[in-house]
Amino acid sequence: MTTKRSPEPFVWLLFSSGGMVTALLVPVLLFLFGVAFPLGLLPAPDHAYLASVVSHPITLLVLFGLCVLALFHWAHRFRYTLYDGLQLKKYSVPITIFCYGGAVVGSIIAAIVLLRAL
Amino acid sequence: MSTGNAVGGEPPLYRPPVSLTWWLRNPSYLLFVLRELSCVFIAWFVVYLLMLVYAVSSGRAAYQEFLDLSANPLVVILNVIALAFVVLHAVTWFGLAPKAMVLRLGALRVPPTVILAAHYGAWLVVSAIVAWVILR
Amino acid sequence: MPETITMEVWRYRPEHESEPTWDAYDVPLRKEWAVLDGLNHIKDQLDGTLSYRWSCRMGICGSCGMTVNGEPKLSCSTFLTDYAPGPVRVEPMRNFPVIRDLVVEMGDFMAKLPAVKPWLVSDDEPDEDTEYLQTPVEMDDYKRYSMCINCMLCYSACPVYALDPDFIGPAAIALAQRYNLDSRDAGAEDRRDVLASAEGVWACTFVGECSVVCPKDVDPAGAIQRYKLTAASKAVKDLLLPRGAR
Amino acid sequence: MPAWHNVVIIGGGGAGLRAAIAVAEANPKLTVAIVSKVYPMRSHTVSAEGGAAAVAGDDDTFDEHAYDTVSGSDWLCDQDAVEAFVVEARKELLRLEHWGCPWSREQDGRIAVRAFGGMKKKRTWFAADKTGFHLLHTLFQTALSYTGSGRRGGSGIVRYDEWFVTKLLVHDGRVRGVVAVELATGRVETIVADAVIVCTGGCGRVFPFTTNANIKTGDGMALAYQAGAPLKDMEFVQYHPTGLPFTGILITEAARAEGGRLLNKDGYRYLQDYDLGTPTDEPVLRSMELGPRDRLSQAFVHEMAKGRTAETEAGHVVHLDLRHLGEKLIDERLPFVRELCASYQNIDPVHELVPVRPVVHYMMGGIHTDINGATPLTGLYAAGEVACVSINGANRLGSNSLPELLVFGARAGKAVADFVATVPGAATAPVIAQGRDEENRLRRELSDHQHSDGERIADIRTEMQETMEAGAGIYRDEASLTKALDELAELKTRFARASMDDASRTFNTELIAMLELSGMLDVASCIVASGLRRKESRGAHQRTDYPDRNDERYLAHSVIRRKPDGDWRVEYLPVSITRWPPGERVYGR
Ligand SMILES: Cc1cc2nc3c(=O)[nH]c(=O)nc-3n(C[C@H](O)[C@H](O)[C@H](O)COP(=O)(O)OP(=O)(O)OC[C@H]3O[C@@H](n4cnc5c(N)ncnc54)[C@H](O)[C@@H]3O)c2cc1C
Ligand code: SF4
Ligand code: F3S
Ligand code: FES
Repeated sequence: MTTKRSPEPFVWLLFSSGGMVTALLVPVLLFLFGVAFPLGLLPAPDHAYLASVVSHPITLLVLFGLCVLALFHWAHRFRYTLYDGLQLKKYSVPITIFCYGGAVVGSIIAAIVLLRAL
Repeated sequence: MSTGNAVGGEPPLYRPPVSLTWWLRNPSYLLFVLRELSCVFIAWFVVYLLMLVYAVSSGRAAYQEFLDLSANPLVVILNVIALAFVVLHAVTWFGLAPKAMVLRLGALRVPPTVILAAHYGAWLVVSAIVAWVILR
Repeated sequence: MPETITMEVWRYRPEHESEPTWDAYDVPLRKEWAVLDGLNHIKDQLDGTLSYRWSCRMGICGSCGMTVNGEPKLSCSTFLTDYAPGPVRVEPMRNFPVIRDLVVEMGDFMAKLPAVKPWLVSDDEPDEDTEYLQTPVEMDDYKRYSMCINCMLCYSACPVYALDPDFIGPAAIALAQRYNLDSRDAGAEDRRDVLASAEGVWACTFVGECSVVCPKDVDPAGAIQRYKLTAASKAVKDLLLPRGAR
Repeated sequence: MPAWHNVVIIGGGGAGLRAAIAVAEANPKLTVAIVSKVYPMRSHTVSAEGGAAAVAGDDDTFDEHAYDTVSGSDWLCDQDAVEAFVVEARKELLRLEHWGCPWSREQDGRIAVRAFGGMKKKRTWFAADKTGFHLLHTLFQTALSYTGSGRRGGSGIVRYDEWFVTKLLVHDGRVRGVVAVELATGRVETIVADAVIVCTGGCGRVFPFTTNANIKTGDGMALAYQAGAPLKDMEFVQYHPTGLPFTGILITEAARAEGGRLLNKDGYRYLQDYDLGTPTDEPVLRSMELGPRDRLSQAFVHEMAKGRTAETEAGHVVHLDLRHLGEKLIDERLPFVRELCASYQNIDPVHELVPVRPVVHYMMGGIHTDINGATPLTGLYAAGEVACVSINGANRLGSNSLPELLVFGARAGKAVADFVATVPGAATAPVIAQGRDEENRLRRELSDHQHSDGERIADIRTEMQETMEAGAGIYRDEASLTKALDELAELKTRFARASMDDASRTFNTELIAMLELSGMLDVASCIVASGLRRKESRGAHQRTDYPDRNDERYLAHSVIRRKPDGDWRVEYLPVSITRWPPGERVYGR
């Protein structure tokens, strides 16, 4: 059956894992780096310490997972937002390519950036 | 079972049009659309995070440049909005989790409130660990 | 409490007009009166041409779904006094073609329902003098999904159904899950092709309004979400395990 | 081109669906059509709450179920039918279980049973207090599998959803089809068939205050009567003792079976004054609140005469007390009762008394059939509440009706499958011609009533209902019945001149109401005429001028038949007695 081979369950799994990981991790990260440090609510960590944390393989692995899953989470949700919110389902092929293609490209970029930090 | 209803010269059905702004019709639809839009801010966060890592791995000066950029009022405003959306995402995500999950302990079904509480607990613990690692 | 309340009723008479109109009627406002009682008063005393469906007037037959002040409701268990001083706006359920006045065409659901095989599929039926054993705990797994009265309120609340009429929809999926989760049933594989298709669970973006408006607390949104998890793990298993080992 | 099916079933309620499945199972080659004025799952079976009776436990026997049914019926039922019924009831309920019905269970996984009025043993199977709902949806969903593409294959069951049958077509003394209107389009269609099964349910709506749904207008009884088939035991109309005032919504007998008590306005368990036993804390089978419905409803009338009922805006009431049962039991076993009380009476039975009064609930009489659902008119069968086999006699026991519609629905289905295999194909031309006549009649009716100087349909209906309550209520006598009969005759004349607002073809519910009222006036007349002839009191038929049962003259079924001139004739048929000679009905002792 065609349906059993549909990629939908896999992209949904990526979307869901992405949803969970981002829900757990992103609020605190965004709060610290996007709001608290810039506004001086908390002192920003100094470069040496942060570089040591960032270059740690475990950190990089976690960040890589976070980036990939978050991007696929975006891709899936954004695709449906365009379908439903803007009623663009008739353009589903280009939309699908744009969203998941974007996630793949983003993941590659993330890999490059993160490897550079190693 | 099939139905015997056949079509003939029947009076036309009225098909109500779906407006492009259907999601403004009711507050919960609006909330739904906002929730879905949170994904855009998650994508922004990935970009922001990669900029940070890139800066940190490029040396002290680049890191400082990043800090300056992040203190730009426009960027701060963007991040505050993004934070709001990300929190909306987290709250709705945890709120829906008990629906998909049915856990059993022996004969007892774990009540949805417990599952919900567990998610919030995990959120708290993860956030604490991340903050501890960064701020130590 | 005022003596009367104005009911604004959406009218569509295909033999006379090609666009819907509104008619307003004043009906007595009594504390026991449901919106349906108001409509019956109009039909019996004021205007015999108003058409709508109803039967049990006790919230169990599922005939009387309408849009009351913008919300999907069973008109027999929605009370006029809750809308005092009025006016109360009564429209047909949304997302369906309208046959006339408050009567919608629900043939689409009736055609989709058999596709999800909402009946017990069993490999070995017990002999005619014994029952399948099923403990209250096992029954609890599916009981909630068996409470659906097919009232269609969930369809009228679901924006995905409005946009994509091929979507199988909340109630039909909940009914499929009602059997999938029944310890006596062996038909989950048979239902999978349809449920796990693009028009099945994957079309749902978890708006959740279906569960909010459901008068019988069926929670179709939960049913769909649970099935997504099931379908996804099945798909992963299919991918990992060689055919023969499944 | 008219439609054709081997079998046409009118009605998609419990009886109709069961019959359709039985036909499809008996002979998969036959085509079966279900013609129903509402979508099958909207049928009134959906409202049944309490449960379905059949022998379940080891301590129970078929004979005991049969005896309770026979004595409950005041010996007016046919005992051969009852004996077959009790055996097959169990099979049918198990069958339903195999089809997925979510019967409530014991901890060990076996089916649970509860007590019910007039039953000496616990034998009422239940699905919480939504038994009819689960039963109907299970049947409907199972019926969906009997289709060309469904699992069970065969020629399949075809549905005409929201089609209203207006006439049975009879040619050469044999029923050959029906004429029906499609509600959505107003199209009139002749459906030719080798046999027709009427499963249209009861006629509670001829009374003003009823638990019955809007669709229960006795159409099938009127269709059969007009086609020349006799109606049996029409004088026996059951009042249920506990309906909510104003709406008439039923509070199931299960509420009393679980231990609910009836109190008058002084908080006194008044049933003890009416030979129904002595009050105990725990419910006792066949005693007090678990007495039969006729006796409980009659006790209410006496209590009201003594001035011991409470007066409300919606008339006199007594109180049903469930408070001592506790929240847990109520939520587990009577959740729908709590839901209904909250929604429609704005009270919580966990903490408050529930006001109740007797309300018209069920029709014991109906189309006269034999034990296989066959009527005296060749090719016409009937099952369910519309039929009178009879297992209910002068008073039906609660929870016997759901198994009845399964048992006799299945029997009728099998019998029809056999019948159509043997009958010769007959000419359809005269049948189609009759269908055309009916179509013309309907068109005439629609235009004849299109004027504005007549009375409203609804007003005539209301008057008919009041007439029935006043003349043929819980207690009747010669004078009240005669008066009612005269009034009904006058209403028929006025009805002929009534006016309608709606001239359109599309979903014209006023037209349907008009056709229903026309049938109800016939059914109401049959109830009153049969009641007038039965000069005794038995079960639900209580004549104040003849307060005693008279077995010598009236241990017999009344049968009313339409004469060609439009008048009627009442005759009597013997009751079949196999093992239980008439005795006294004893409760609470
Ligand atoms: C509130 C309530 C509670 C009850 N509780 C119990 C209980 O606990 N236990 C028990 O044993 N019994 C109970 N009963 C009785 C029992 O529910 C009914 O007797 C039984 O359901 C009748 O089923 P049926 O199949 O004969 O008819 P219905 O279910 O009434 O179906 C009639 C069908 O006929 C169709 N129809 C009618 N007229 C036409 C027409 N002109 N053209 C086309 N189609 C037509 C309708 O569309 C419908 O599909 C209860 C009854 C009520 C009112
Ligand atoms: S799931 Fe709920 S809202 Fe939807 S049809 Fe069933 S009862 Fe109605
Ligand atoms: S409202 Fe619709 S989108 Fe899904 S959760 Fe319910 S079916
Ligand atoms: S009339 Fe039956 S649900 Fe409202």
